[in-house]
Amino acid sequence: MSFVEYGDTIKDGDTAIVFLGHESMFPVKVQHGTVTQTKYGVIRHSTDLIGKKYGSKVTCSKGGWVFILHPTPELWTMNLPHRTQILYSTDISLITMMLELKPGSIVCESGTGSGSLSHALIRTVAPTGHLYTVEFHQQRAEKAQEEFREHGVEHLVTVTNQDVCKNGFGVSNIADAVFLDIPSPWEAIGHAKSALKAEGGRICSFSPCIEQVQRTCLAMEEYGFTEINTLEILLRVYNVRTISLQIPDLGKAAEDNSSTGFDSSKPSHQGSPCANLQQGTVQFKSGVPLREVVGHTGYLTFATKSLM
Amino acid sequence: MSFVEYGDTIKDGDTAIVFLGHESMFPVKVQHGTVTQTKYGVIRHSTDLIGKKYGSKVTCSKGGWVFILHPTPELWTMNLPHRTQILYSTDISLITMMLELKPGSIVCESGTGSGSLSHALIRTVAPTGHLYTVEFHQQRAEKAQEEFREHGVEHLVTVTNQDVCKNGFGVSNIADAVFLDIPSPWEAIGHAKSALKAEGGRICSFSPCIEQVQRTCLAMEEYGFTEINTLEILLRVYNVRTISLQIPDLGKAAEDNSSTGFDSSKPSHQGSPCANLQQGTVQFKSGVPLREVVGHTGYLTFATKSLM
Amino acid sequence: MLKSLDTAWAHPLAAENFVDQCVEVSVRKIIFEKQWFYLDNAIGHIYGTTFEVTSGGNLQPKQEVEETTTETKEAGTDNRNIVDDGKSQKLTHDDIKALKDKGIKGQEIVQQLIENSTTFRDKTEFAQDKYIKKKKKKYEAVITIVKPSTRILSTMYYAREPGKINHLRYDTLAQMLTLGNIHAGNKMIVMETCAGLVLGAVMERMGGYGSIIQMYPGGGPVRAATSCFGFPKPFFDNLHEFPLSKVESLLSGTFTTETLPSDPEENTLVEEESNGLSEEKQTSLQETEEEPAPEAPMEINPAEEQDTMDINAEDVEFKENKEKENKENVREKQMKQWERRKKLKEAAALLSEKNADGLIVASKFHPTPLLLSLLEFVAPSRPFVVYCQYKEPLLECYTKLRERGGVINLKLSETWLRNYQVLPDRSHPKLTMSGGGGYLLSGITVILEKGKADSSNSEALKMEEPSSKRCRLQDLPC
Amino acid sequence: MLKSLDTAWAHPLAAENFVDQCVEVSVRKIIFEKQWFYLDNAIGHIYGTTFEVTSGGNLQPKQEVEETTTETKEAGTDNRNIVDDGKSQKLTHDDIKALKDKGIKGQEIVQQLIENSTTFRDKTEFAQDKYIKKKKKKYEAVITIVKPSTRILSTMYYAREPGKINHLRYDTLAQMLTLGNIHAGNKMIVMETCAGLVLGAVMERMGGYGSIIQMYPGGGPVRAATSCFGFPKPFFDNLHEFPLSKVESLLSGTFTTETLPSDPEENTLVEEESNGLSEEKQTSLQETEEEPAPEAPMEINPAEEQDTMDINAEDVEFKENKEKENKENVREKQMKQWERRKKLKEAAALLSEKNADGLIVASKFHPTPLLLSLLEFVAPSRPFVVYCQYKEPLLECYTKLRERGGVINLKLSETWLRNYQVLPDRSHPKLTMSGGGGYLLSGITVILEKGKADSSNSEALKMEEPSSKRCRLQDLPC
Repeated sequence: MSFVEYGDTIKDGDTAIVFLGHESMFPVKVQHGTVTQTKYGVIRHSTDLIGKKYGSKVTCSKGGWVFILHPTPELWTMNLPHRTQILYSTDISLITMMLELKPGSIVCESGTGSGSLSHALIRTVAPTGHLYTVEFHQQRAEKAQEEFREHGVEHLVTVTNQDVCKNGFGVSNIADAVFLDIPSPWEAIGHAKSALKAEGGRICSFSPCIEQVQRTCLAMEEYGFTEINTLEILLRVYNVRTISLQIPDLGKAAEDNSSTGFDSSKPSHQGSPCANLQQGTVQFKSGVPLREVVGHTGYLTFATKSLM
Repeated sequence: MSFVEYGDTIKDGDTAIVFLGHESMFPVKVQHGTVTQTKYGVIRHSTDLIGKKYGSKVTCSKGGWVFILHPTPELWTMNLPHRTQILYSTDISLITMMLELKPGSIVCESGTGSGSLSHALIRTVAPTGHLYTVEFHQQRAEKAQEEFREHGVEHLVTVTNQDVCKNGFGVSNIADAVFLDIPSPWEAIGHAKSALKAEGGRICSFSPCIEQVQRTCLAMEEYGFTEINTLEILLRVYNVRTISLQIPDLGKAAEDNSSTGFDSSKPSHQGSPCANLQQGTVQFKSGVPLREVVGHTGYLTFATKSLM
Repeated sequence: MLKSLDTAWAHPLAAENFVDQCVEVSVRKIIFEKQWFYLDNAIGHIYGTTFEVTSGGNLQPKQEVEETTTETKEAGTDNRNIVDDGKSQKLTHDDIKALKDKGIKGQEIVQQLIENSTTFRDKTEFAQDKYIKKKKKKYEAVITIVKPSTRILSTMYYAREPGKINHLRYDTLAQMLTLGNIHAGNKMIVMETCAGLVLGAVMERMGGYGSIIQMYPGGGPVRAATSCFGFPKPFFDNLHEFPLSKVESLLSGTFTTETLPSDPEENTLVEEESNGLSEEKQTSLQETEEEPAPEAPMEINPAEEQDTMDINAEDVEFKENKEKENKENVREKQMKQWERRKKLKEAAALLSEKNADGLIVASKFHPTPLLLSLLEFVAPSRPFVVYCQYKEPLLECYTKLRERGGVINLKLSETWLRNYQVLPDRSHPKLTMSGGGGYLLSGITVILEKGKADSSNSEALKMEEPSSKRCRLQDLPC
Repeated sequence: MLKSLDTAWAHPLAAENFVDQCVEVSVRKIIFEKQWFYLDNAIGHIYGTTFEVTSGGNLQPKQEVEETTTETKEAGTDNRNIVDDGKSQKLTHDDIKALKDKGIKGQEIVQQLIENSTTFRDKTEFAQDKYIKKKKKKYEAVITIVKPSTRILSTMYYAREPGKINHLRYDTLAQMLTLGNIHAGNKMIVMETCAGLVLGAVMERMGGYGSIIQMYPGGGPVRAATSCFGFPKPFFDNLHEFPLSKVESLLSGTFTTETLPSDPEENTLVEEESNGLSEEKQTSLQETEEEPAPEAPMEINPAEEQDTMDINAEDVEFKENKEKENKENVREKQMKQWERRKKLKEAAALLSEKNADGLIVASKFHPTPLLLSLLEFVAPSRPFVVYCQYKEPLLECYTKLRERGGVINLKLSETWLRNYQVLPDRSHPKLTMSGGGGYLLSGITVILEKGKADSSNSEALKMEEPSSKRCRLQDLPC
């Protein structure tokens, strides 16, 4: 296993995802002799995990069972330890595409944060690209470095502990793309420009507040970036439900009940293809939104380093 | 007819809506002896309109027909002559409710613009309330006054031609609610406050740009308004369509075609309640959005005049 | 001014979304979000007054709020120096409890928490504000008495009891009132199972002018939310009700008042109660879960949603009615029944004129049969609006109405609502938003030509509405 | 650097939404939005160079743009003094035509228009900018040559040819690539009818590492958009194709190469063409209008959408192929058929390993049968993503997949995308937005236990995925 290459079987040292049920999972470091507690009972790594295929159903000590999944950057994003506010896959997807990343791309990122985006970037630029990620918080930089090592992607990333606004990315004229998720991105635009290749490249800045975006756009224009474009993307998840709606009782029109063409007692809606009729109810499938959803993560401002 | 009272039959002097088809209509001033040209032919007011019931189908000279509708503020909004960017019913609805308007309310508005919101406000505060509307553009103020007269609501509205930022609404301690749709709403917050009743009231400011909202919120806070709340509402219209999707031809598994449980040639999806099957296609109804929709009208900032 | 028996609303001063947390206060003792207080001191103050809850549960008008935030404006520029070791707060739970027991005011407790936080000064301004808001909400007991209105009630119901109003979001209700051209002097038909909220909103917009016929399922109309508006008595003079179960017979001309919706009439009240109170249960049964709902990342604590509205005006009235009834003799019962028959006949007569100025539907029932029947009572050239929590039934309703004819300008729509935080240098859409506010189908009635009413083929469908497209194709007016 | 036979993209410098108006330029003479020009002068310049189109249709590298807006910064504060009488522009249509005929550059024409407008100075800054943008778009002939990429191609296709890609919006495509964990070294199954755009996006993300099996309906795979990416030749070495019509036989073990998808093979090419070119028509047939579409208040002019992409690489290739074929003799034909059989066998062998690292579906077909069959070829613990323009088929697909088992973490989703204008004092969301970008159903495969594969009752459904909720109810792990 590594985060950039699929493996078939679970091996000692792997990071695997224990899937307990819908949206309930956690990562586990697979180690000979170790046991992991779950609400369904204990998982013994030596006998229950190592050597099994990813995607297997594993029965825990109390008889309940879980699935063991191969890690992906997306599963990691859903399960990583939060050291900061993190970027989720919806934003990450748009960032990756709009920065035109692909195998071989050189990317600069700041800050590393909890490494949610970093893992996705590394996955996309592997095996021939590289990520330079800068984090001003020492503890976080070290933790990220440790995770990259555990996840088998150490060779694809360089973590630097410094202030990007003061000291930049530590590289110049090398990057195809730069990503900024810092409180004052406008202070780092100059450094971003010099990190990018001479022939140009793409930049993205993520900011929760519109004032940050306004300053950043001004700075980008000042530094000669073109195609400046601010986007916001929001995920809508729908739960698939079978809904039953009651047919109202409008009474009988004495002996005659055809006056409105809709007979409420005998279920016989030919014209209603979606009606699976029980007595007095109509059933249908619907994708219903959650009651409360994420209303904002941040604005994504993209731009192109111009040629001149 | 008036815009605040339904009438049954079309009368001389009425403003009626000629409905030609979906989203295609126009207003007409009913006058004895007048004729109106439509693409379906001529409508003669004396014989085709006057005395007929609202909601009637009227056959035009070339044999085509139209419906004649009673005017409402909402139909007016869809058909009025644009002298400015106008407010549409989606924003108007929220404004009316969040300002807590009802019969008897006294409302101040600026600017009058094309009168789209004005008509809706008058409808809601009638028969005992009043609208004070201020418009700095003389031509527009006069045109609005003329429309109010034609629409039978003259007694419910006072139009003033002045600059609300300099001269205010011309009334004080009288209003239950104030609405602002001007380029610099923050310059009118003081005037809005003095127009509102001593015991308090509600205010709303509509602005397309966030910078206007920022300044307005600061001004509202400065003037002691509370419950400052900025909202944005967007309308999504769905077209009802019958969609046919082809069942892909996955070929026959020799003699045996039950391997996947989904038989593509014989239509027999018991588990698919929405499938009205023709040969090789699945049909269902769907509410499909338009390809391009209105993405932004403006921000609505509401606040309450505080007691102290 | 707040009088002794007014219906008013109290809410903790939870900063931005003010109205989401109101609780009805028409009785004297209130329990709300684990706090209790007496309302006696509030009477005589004008609406909008803010009170602090003292340790004894009494209300005390609040002094001008000192801005805690402005006092402590020493903020870090970022959070690089913050090490999260879970030890940043020096006050223990016991310390805080001791402060509370001593009767220290919430505002002071929050101040002490700030002073005893080792990381507060290093936090960014943004993080400081977040911290203060959180603590304020937890420790400060501040309520404001506000006057009930559609705005207050619909936002409160949507935030706290969405199941009781079929998840009708307040901006969707706002659309209904406008699309329905609700105004003074209208004769409206209202069919709702939203605890009477929609009825109340319509009544507010009509201001006592005109008349309303409320259609109801079961034994009697539900008006729990309607009663919260505090409408003056005359508003109810022209409010009528008519049972859904009599609609078909009224339309076919076989209507009689021989059988009342459900007799003996005691059932009316019992059912009324069960309609109101068991609605939550019915609604939750309505959805069969295909899969446990994924939890939204920032879902509000469900435990906090429960402790609300346990005491309401309806309950009190109901008990009073019941006691009275027990004392009533047979003659009074007959008298009442005669009264009900008379009112039923009046409502039937109003409907039979078939000249209503509009129809508003917002119910848990399938909308199609309701629309097909109730539109018969509406005059031509009048708007109608149907709300449904789901889109699918309205797709069907749309199709059926097109087949029926006599309606134009049909529109299926939804609104998206975004709330914004607007603060200097920290403006952005709110981090959570409503997942959905439901769907509306609206249209305008026109004269339905006889002979075509029964034909439901696509021929008639096309004829019913002139199509500008078709004409363009032929290049000649049809 | 742009070489003679590169595929590159030209677009008029239409300010903000840069990439929406690209047109393919792999041939020399281009007609785009009523302008024509020759590309000869562009060759040798680096990607990103902006050119002006001269009166002769030649390209000329553009000088640093002088900001027209900054020169004329004299603006009214509001528009109170503007009387709209339709006479504000002193230049007549004939005047403008004369300027053009004289070979005056667009930029100068715009400047003259401003100077001859009597109301320009009184307009607000906002209105002035709007005016300049409109005129610039009309009179300035500026194009930039950009390098093709998924970003460029997907935004362009969505803006100009949404029917060809089943209205798959670019941000939705971005989600697919991430949810599918597409990366170098994968073995992917791709089933799309999006002109090859989705295939191209997957190939770009795999960078030539790993292998792809493209499933295709009809006579052959469509790769019109794929060819626009300008991938190096080796990228195609591990790109395989397999006909959908052979899937069931492959799964049941009765697969042979006796009959090729459609022989004689000439049909392959003819069908390929018709698949590509008649797709637009098929899509429009797909929807039956219930009612003429209400026109969006700001709908773009449909006439402007037509003049695009009339010349493309596929066409040229196709003609070349056809000419060659006519010259081929029988032996060559047999040779080719043998070659095709060999390739088909290779693809079949790859699928039969049933160890694909993922499945991407984005087609005009009903997704359920595709998923139920193609998932058989995917290894356990691998992601799959299905796109559909409509929500309803994915609801059904979700249900069927739950019944089938062997999949977890099923998620039905959609993304909303908002574009912003960020300008000093004039920031707001763009005034128009996309109505919808389609829906995605994603999930992860797990080992499907034998014996349960055929049971489709709800018992099995519940057993397939452990439910944390059920366990909480029982208060004991199951």
